[in-house]
Amino acid sequence: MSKSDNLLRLEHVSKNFDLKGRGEVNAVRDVSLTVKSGEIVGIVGESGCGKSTLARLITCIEPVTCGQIFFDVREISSFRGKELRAYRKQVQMIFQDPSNVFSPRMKIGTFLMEPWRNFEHTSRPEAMRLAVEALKNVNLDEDYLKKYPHQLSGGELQRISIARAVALHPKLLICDEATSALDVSTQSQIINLLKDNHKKSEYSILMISHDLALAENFCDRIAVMYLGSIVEILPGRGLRKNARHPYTKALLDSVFSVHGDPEKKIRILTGEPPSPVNVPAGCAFCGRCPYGDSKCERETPQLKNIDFQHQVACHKEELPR
Amino acid sequence: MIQYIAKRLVQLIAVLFGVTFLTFMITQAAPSDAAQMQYISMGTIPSEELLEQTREEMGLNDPVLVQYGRWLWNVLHGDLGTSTKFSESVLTQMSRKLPMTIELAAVSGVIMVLIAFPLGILSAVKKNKWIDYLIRFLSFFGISMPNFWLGLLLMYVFAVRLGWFHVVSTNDIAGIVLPVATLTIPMVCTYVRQIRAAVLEELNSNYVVGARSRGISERRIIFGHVLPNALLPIVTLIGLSVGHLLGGAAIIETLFSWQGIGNMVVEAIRVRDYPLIQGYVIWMAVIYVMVNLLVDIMYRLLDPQIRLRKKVD
Amino acid sequence: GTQGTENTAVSEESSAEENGSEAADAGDTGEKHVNVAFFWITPTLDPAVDYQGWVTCRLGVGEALVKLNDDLEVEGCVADSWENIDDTTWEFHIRDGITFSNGTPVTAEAAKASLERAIEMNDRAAEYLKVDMIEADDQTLTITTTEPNAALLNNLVEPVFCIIDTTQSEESIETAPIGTGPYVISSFSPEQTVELVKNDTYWDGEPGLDTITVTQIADADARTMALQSGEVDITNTIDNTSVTLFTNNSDYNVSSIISPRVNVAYMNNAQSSPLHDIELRKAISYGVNREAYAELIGGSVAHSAYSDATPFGNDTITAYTYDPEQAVEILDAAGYVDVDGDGYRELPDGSGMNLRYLQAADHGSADSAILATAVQSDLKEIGIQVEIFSVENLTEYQTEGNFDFYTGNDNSAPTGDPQIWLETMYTDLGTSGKSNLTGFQNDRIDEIIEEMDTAFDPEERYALAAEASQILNDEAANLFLTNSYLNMVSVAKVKNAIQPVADFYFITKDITVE
Amino acid sequence: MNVLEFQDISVIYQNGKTAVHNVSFTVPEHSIVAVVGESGSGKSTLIRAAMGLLSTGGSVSQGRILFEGENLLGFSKEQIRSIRGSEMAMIFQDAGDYLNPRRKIGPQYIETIRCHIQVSKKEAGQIALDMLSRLKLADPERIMRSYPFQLSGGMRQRAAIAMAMSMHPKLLLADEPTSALDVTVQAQVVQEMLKLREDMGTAIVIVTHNMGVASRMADYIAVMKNGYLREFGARDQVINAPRDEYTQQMLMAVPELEDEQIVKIR
Amino acid sequence: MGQASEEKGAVIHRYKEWKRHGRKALLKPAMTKKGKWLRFIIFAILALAVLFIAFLGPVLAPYDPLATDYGASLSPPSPEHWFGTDNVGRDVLSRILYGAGNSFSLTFIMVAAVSVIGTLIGMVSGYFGGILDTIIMRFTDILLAFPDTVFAIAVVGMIGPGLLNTILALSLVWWTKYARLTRGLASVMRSKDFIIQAKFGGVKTPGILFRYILPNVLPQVVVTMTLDIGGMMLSLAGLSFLGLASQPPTPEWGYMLYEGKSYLQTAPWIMLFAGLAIFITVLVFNLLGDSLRDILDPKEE
Ligand SMILES: Nc1ncnc2c1ncn2[C@@H]1O[C@H](COP(=O)(O)OP(=O)(O)OP(=O)(O)O)[C@@H](O)[C@H]1O
Ligand SMILES: Nc1ncnc2c1ncn2[C@@H]1O[C@H](COP(=O)(O)OP(=O)(O)OP(=O)(O)O)[C@@H](O)[C@H]1O
Ligand SMILES: [Mg+2]
Ligand SMILES: [Mg+2]
Ligand code: NI
Repeated sequence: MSKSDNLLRLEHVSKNFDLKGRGEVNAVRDVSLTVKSGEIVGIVGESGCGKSTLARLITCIEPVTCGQIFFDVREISSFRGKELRAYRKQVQMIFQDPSNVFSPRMKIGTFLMEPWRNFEHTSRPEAMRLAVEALKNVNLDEDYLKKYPHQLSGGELQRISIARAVALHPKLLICDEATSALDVSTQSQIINLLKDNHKKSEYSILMISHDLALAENFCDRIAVMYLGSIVEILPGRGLRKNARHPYTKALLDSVFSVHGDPEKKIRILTGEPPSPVNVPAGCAFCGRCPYGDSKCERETPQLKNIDFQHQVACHKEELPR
Repeated sequence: MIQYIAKRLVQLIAVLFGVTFLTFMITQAAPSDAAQMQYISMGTIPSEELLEQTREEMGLNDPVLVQYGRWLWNVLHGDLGTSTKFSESVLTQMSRKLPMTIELAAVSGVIMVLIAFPLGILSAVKKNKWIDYLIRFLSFFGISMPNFWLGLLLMYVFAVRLGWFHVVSTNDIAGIVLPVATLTIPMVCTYVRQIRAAVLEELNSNYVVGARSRGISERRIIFGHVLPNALLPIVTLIGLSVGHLLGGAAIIETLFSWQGIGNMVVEAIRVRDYPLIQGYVIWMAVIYVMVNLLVDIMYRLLDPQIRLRKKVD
Repeated sequence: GTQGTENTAVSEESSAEENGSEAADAGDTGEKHVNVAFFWITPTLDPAVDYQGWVTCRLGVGEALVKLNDDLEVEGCVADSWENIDDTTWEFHIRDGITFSNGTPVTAEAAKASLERAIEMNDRAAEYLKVDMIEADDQTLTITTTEPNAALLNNLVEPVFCIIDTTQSEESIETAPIGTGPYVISSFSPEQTVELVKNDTYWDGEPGLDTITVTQIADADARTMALQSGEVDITNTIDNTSVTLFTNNSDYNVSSIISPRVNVAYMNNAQSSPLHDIELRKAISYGVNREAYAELIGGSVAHSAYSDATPFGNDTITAYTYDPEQAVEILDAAGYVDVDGDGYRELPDGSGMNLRYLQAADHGSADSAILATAVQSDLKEIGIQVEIFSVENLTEYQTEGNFDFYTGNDNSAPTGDPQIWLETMYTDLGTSGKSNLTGFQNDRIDEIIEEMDTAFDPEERYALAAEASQILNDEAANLFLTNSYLNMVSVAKVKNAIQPVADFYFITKDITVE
Repeated sequence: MNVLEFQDISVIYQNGKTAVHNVSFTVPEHSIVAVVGESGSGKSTLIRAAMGLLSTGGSVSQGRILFEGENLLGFSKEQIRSIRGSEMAMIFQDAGDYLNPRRKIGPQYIETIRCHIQVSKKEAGQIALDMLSRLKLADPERIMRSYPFQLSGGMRQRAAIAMAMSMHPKLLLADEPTSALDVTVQAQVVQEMLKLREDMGTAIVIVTHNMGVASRMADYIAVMKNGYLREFGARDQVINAPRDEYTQQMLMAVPELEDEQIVKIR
Repeated sequence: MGQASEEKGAVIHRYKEWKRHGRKALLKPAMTKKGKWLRFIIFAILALAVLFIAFLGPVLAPYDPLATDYGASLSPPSPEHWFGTDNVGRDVLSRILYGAGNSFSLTFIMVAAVSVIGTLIGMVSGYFGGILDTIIMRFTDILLAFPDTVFAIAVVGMIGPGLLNTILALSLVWWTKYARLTRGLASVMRSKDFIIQAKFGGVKTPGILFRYILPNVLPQVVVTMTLDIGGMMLSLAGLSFLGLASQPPTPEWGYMLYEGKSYLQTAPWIMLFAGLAIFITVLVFNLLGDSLRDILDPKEE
């Protein structure tokens, strides 16, 4: 395994939030995952399953409770000060709601120049020039430099975020539901922008989403999360065909297709995900799983390779497709 | 619940310790110590040796912590020391003044609630009608008025000119009307705005839209949903301001010669009666503790979200 | 008390037309009642403690062996006659048939017990009498002093020596001491109110009222307004400006006299202060316009440490008159000139001079503040810079000696005798020089005080006092500014509410209502 | 017969913004109409106008809204109140938000019922429980005893639907009832609503972002943009042969799973 | 302490604000933007007028505020002395005009000092959180529980009266208000996406504090400051009225009230005009702060 092969490697990463006397939230549980250079990896799962937390762990915004995260072979939890800043220069993030990402009282120009000014110590005029260029890169003109965030639409703001994120050529871009706050048409523009950009420069993308269809369209590999842990990692293409884990299947069944047959019976998964507070041992999905048995209740299934680029965490590997 | 109260009590006792320690330390920082004060209260200038001897007798040369410990020990045994001004035990002094302050606080509190609530609700419900504008306009006046000035004007008009009420505190209606009015007018003005805001906040929340969509009548919405919910912040605040009132409205009490604790502390400060000031601060700390506890309990009782959080998770 | 409440109700109804001076009527009962406001009621009423006796005495409850009349001369009271047997022996005859208000006869034995209790409990009492021994025989009380004490007779008027029934329990002495006065305490709430009823067995005739409610109103303005609102019928020590509200008003009686109190701006004679220089003090003495002050706050111009109300020698004393030119001359001559051109003079050595004037409010009266402001303003005229510090705890600053001036409104003859005052304020002699805060020192004054110990003839004492006064003036020891007025104001119904000169008296048997 | 009919409706807000421009469409009996469009296009405004629940400062500036042939805009406050909740009901995106957070579901439910029919509390409670069990909610008694925040989002939404349905209204207006829910739960709610129509014949107007949901549920689809109605038509026509350019664009932009895309291409 | 006390703390804080100024009507009439600005401009002009008078007081005053004239003491308002004279014959109008300067400069200094200190502490405490934050917040909790003036009085009582001490005492209580305000805002902002985003832009901690957090708390701080001018002025006047703050003969409004109190009946103009001066000023600044809030408060949007 050469260095350039694995850009990011998560090993048994867990994150608990202490609720001060009211238990612990097991937001991320024993997650192992790798992202190769240039690869686009999707993480899908329902709300509250720990996707954002995972992103925050990777970006050192929250410390891990246990486990290790390697970036280019270096363990990131020890990063402080300068190192941390250097790391963040290589790992950039795009957030779900663009309107939260901008300081309401800072002009777009200042916002855009920030990376050059801080990381490269570029002079103001030079940074300005680079900012204009970055704007062009996302199909916006330089008028935007003088505007305030509230004067722009969500789509425009998200483009500006992207412009800034890719400005210093990061190695990894994390998109935390980067499009879910936007309208479908804006969403597809942004996705296309990301795709184009990714083609041009060779960074990896960790794409967090709850939209399976979107992930399928965009990602090389997809990790499905349920209640803090990864239940299945499968190739991006042909989800319906490949899905093995009962939860992944249930997810796929819940998606309403625009062009699907309206008379088709809806197959629903009963119940709702349990609370992430003090998650018991055993398969987390067990309670809602049609195939769950006593073993599932007792033992936590581990991710196992079952195919090329395909891992499943389920005791019932032999289940029909 | 009981467990919770116990837990809070322990925390609050810690606060009490903190406050007493702080006061004790501030007193230490004062320019003259207890020995000097003793002579000063007798109107004499002691010689250095005499002072030193007295200090030794009074234990003022011990380490501060020892002194604090001793003082606290006494306090815990109900001995708050002797007021230098009145040469009388602080406890007696305070137990004499407290009922007066409590009386004033209670009457003012009740009257304030009785006036502020209807006005505040009216103002909110009639938002942007002329009555709302009037109430809010007047409330600005009440808030901007120096209350001692108001008190003097009231005193002049209603006691001196009209002779309806008393200038000096007495326990009857004629005596209490003016101090209560002076105290409540600014308070009512602030509360009216607060109640209005709280009610409006509730009125603007989604559950009101929800209730309307279910066809529930406006009256029911206001009296059955909005008011009880608006009560939580308001009741808390009222509890707190009663706490403040119990601390004594120093200026008003002084103005109306009301023999309460606020008046007492102003006088004590004038004459540097440290034991009395300390006694007062302890009283304030006790009020703080009580009010805090009450507010917390109230919160738990009134807000199911907090009361039941444990069960939810 | 119920009485007070009833009256209030009456006044409330009638107030619309008549401004409530009805209070004294006491409705249908025909009982004679008045409401009185004191500026001070003590936590207890035990006359032997601190200055609490003053309140007991003002209430008309306690009486001493002897009392002061309005010429500040000693008159008989519980004792009807006395004799100075020799330099150290005094013999008093207790009035025959006099009883405490509870009916117990006042014997010499009872008086002795009362005096001894006071001496034991109060340092001031011991100081005043210097008693060696007290003997009682039937109605004759003999006091022997340790040294000649010519001031003893006068000092016995001090309310600390109120004769009370010491057979009472200590607790009841605190709340309701039994004295021989015209009124008896029926209820007491500390620092608030005292209810009095008349003493039916009073030795000096029938008291004019049946019941009295005395309330503490500390603030002078509040007392004024309470009088106007009809809450009280009699009060005293209200500000001079407020008195104008009642004079020329037939609804009220005003009784106004010059008091033994003198408004003084004490000057720091000690080395630490620039005022150590007598030339500077003289210049300042010339620079203040006392006449204007007397006009401003009411009162008369003070000539010396002793008020015009006292019998000792004011007209013989040459005092300073307002003469700014003279002041300027003195200052120039002594080298106090304005070198830096800021309008204020510097010290002869060229360093800045900014005099600290400590001002403290006295019983809520504004007079001291007005005087301070006026002195400051006048001294500015002759180029002396004064900075005023309003302080509440004057004593603290005094003890530190950190002042140039401080205010005082002091009774220089509390017992109608000049000695005590001179001794405490102007000498460092013996143990008594406790309050000599200004660092004044003069050999002749020290001698005068010693002479006074044995000067049993009042005229002689007065002469000595006058001499001392002159010395204080010559030395420009302090700024004796004005003699205050004492006022007592009562509503028209009340008769004989006269302000006594000695201000530890207030309620007398003569006060009555129509 | 049409349950609801928008006739040339315009809505204007106090700040001068016209949020809905001349919108007309009808909701036939027993039908489901989905209103789709990008955010801010006036979807919520439109259905709130029908309920008379426009947020502060909003008013219908023109047009008529006919409910069973009668103009709602001409109703008195009391009239409109009495049909709200009984004849026409509404559910919102986050049901929890639209219930009083400090009162239990039960009392609020009972209160609603008793606002419309004269029954005792007990009877009302029974009606409520019936409705809840009818919607296959596990443990209806517990739901009645719970505060809104004690229930999960899906439960709350379904409880809200139950509340809305207990008077058997002719029309249910749903403002993004599934947007706040997880996909798996969303499927449950969609199914529930479809069943409602089948069982009770309630006409439903559902506002949604999700074209998939609209396509699955609706008989008719209304597409809005910037306050204008761009297209209104039967589901098959709008999905498969959109006439409006914007509709076409939008449908193109919706990502689809691979196997469904095949359908699309075909 | 859990959320209960956090929330309660917030409520208490709001209460304090209300109590001091009582203008926290969260929801204003739905005024148009223009109306809001108009209101603000009117009050701003009024406030400027008051300030103008305050700073030009010495020029406008017809007399020396310290010049005594015993002969003319306590003379009622007249063409020579518009507002009459006081007990030593000083011109009340001149004293009020000079006093404006004193009252204002004091109030401004105090408000400025207190807000800077409080904001800094609050920002740091809110952004970093942790034990320091806990301590600061408990401390402010306790201070919040004391009646403001009484606490200041108590502190003055212990360290001695005087203007400087009074300012110190008031500041000691008052900074907590700003600390609480900014702490609340900062601790919410801390986990906001835009702060995290700033880290991705390589901004260092001071940069985050001063370039990201500060500009966003500033409007609220400014509103509070404007409202505080009134509150502070009242508190100061209250302490002066108890004779604990200003020293004679400095013309200062609170002290003038204190001096004038004895002449309530014989020379009511002293109190009347001094009181009116305070009242009008406080009113103007309250209204200004209120209208400023309308403009700056994002809640309104
Ligand atoms: N700071 C925190 N303290 C306590 N619990 C937290 C904290 N942050 C997240 N959680 C909890 O951890 C779990 C995972 O949250 P996370 O935000 O990672 O979910 P998510 O998958 O991103 O959800 P969504 O799709 O809604 O964004 C949730 O139950 C959440 O409540
Ligand atoms: N109370 C209001 N005052 C002023 N403008 C409003 C108000 N409510 C909504 N608007 C405006 O009206 C327009 C339509 O809003 P509406 O909420 O109906 O859109 P929507 O289609 O429901 O959007 P979303 O999908 O985001 O819910 C928007 O531009 C909005 O800004
Ligand atoms: Mg997330
Ligand atoms: Mg909407
Ligand atoms: Ni399983």
